[in-house]
Amino acid sequence: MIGLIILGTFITVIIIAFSAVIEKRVSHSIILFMGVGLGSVVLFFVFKAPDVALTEAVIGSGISSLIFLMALKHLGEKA
Amino acid sequence: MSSVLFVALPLLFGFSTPILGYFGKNAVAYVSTLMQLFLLYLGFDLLLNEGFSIELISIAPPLGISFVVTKVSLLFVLLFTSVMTLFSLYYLSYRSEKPYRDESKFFILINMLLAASIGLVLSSDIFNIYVFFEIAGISAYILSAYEKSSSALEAGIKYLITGAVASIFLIFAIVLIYIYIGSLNLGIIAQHFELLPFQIKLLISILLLIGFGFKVEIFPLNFWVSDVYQGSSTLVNALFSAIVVKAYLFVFFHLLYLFLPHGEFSLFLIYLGAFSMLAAEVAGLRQSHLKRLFAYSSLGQVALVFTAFALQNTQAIQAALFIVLAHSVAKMGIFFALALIEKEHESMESETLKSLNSPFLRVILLISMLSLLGIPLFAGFVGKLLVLKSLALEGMLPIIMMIILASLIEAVYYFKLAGYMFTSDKRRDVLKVTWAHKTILAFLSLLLLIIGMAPFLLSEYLFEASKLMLGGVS
Amino acid sequence: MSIKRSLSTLTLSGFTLSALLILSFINILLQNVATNIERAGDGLLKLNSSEGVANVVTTVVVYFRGFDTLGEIAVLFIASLGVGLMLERNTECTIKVQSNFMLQSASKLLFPIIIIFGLYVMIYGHLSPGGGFQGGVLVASAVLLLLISNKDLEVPHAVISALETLAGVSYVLIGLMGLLLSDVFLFNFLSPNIADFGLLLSGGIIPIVYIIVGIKVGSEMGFIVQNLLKRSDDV
Amino acid sequence: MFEFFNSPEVINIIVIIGSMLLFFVGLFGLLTQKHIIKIFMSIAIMETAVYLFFIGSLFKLDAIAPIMKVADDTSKFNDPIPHAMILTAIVIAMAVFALGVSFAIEYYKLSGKTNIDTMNEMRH
Repeated sequence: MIGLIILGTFITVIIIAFSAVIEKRVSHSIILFMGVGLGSVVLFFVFKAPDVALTEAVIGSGISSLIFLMALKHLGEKA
Repeated sequence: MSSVLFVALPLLFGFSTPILGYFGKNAVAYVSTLMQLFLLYLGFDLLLNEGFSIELISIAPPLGISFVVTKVSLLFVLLFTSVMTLFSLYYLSYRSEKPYRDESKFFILINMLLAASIGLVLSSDIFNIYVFFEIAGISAYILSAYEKSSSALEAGIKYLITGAVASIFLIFAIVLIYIYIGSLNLGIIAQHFELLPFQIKLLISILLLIGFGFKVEIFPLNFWVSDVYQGSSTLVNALFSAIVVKAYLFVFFHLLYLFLPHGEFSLFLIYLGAFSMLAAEVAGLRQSHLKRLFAYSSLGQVALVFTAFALQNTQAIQAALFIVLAHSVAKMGIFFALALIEKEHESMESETLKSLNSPFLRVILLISMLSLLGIPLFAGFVGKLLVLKSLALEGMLPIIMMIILASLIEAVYYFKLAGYMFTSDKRRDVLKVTWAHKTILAFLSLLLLIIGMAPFLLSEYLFEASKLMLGGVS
Repeated sequence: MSIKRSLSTLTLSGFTLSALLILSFINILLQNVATNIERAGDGLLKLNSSEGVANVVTTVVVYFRGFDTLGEIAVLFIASLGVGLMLERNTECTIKVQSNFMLQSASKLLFPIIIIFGLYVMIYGHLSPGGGFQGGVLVASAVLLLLISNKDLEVPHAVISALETLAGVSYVLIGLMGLLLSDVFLFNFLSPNIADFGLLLSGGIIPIVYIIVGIKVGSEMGFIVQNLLKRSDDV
Repeated sequence: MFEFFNSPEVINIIVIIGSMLLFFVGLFGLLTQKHIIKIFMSIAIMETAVYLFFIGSLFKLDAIAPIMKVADDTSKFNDPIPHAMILTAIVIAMAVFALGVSFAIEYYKLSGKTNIDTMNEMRH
């Protein structure tokens, strides 16, 4: 079972990451990037690393995306 | 005394600046300079009393982190501390006329840069090296964007992106090392590295080469250097070329000698270095912006050091250490002088030198450039001669040709600058240089002449240092 | 040369590298990651019950590799200093957050929960997953929630700066104290007692340092976020 | 069928291929995207891939998270060092991104550019 969970989560994370990278609207891709972070939180949890999972949830995915979003507010979507 | 103080004191200073701020405007500046003088004293103290020691932190290695003080790491530590002290002393008299904004932050940053460079050199734990790599990197990004002009910020952004990419590759290498060897201590990794399967060894080496290659400014990965030098302020460039690159160079080759003592990739690295030098000097030939031009000259010199280190024999390493010293001193002199010129003329095009009216600065610039070029009687000569000699002993004629060609190209643009300085007669008013600046600049030039005329003063120490570095004490 | 063009010239070497990486990955697949070698982590686990605290990761982060954590704190410190340098006293760019009734009441409801959770994660970091970094950021994010919902609120800069200074200085001083008392920087001079293992007061300096780290990280994150979230009514 | 997916070798292969693909997704973004935030995001994705690779390839299927009692047998825990290293690396990466974003904001105010291709003030 655990192998299937890992496989499924990895596939989801890769798909979300790819759509985050190719998405034209930056705000959407930041939200998708948050999804990548959450997927990796699940993976870290499955890998029995609760500390890393908590850190990734709070810092790697939470605050980082928040910083990107706030920066986007200043910068604007247009590349 | 403990070598951890080299890192702990700058950190303590950095964290406590708000308190120091209460003691008046100049407190931060003076405390910073005093601390650097103390660190210089500490370095000499360690050099005279012990020479070699292992300093534990928290818990004994291999489980914990340790600092290894040897003659060769002390050489670099002393170089960095003295460069930083001279920089602070120079800045102390510079700040009365044109201080940086938010000076206390500037002092924190330069001290963090110092602490991180020293940590890089002393640390014997590869993940700790990664942490110091990041501290040095981040302080350098902020220092290069410090002036907040659009070119400075652009330089900062480029520096930051390349640095972030470099750190991914470095951490990837560390991850593979931990997975396959199971330790982060350099000594243990060195023992087990040879036994790894070839592909893994190759992969780790390539990842390390890419990670550090961005920072040691080697050919395909050095596209950002010229922009960063041009965008950053002139004084800060002195730190970049005298401290930051040197620390990364030392770490890279320290790791290389430890992991691959038989020089598996040495031929490739030698060609890479020689080619980088040639490419840098060719690119430097058509620059008209002074800071950009000296950035390319830095690239050339660093590539020469890279070539010498890559030869992986004692004489070549000795030569490399000579060039490191000579280059640091010469580049400091040049950038300090350029800072004064920039303040007066507000332009950094090379035409500016035509209207420079200060015989003193002209002589300083000339001496430094002659030393960089490797003219006899100046410091740069010894190192270049030794490099060529050891290359000749190895029978690498193409490399010798490339280095001589690169030096000739370098000579062309230096003599063009010298021509601007000494032939034109459309001069401005005399540029006033304060006595403090004069003392420091004269001291730097004198140092170049002393090393150039009496290299035997240093050669014994450097020879021992290079034996230690090659022997890979960790 | 623009960085992008240069990066594109690197693409070729990038793809060569990719090929190499793939080859090596296949090699790794064939060999299987070696599970039989003795890693440093095994040694640490054996040492942990006499030297550390229940959460081994905390022992490693704060004590065995505490010097890395000091460096990490320094990185955060420099980064927040840089953000402050870039964005301070900068009234032109502000983010206007339209705060409505939902946001206000939700933040009132959530603020105590998040802050209690943050403090719990911070203080129990040596017994359960979590610790200073996560707890500090959680507390900072609770404050951020209040900042977004309440236009007039602003955490005074002096408070943040005082907390930050206090935490940073005391961290280095604890390290120096170890150097003074037993010649080892960051030494656990409040020698831990095995009988206390698993209790709230255990592990000597480890929980103290992690709480200090939490204060430092929290105040720095608060500083960064507040700078990014400028509103037209401040300075 | 579930047993097949539960063997350590298969999980190891999934982790390696998955994190490799994620790494290349990030690299692809770094080389093709133009908006500066997306550049940072691609770098973050690459880093996440490295972290997943590290934790994933060192975790033991039957082991538990490293939170122990005094008398516990040490061999049943996961290796804590990778966790500590990744924790450090995540925080450092976040600090770098915060700094980069603040440079970008300030640069945008001065020049109005967010496209990394057009950042060429200093071209000669």
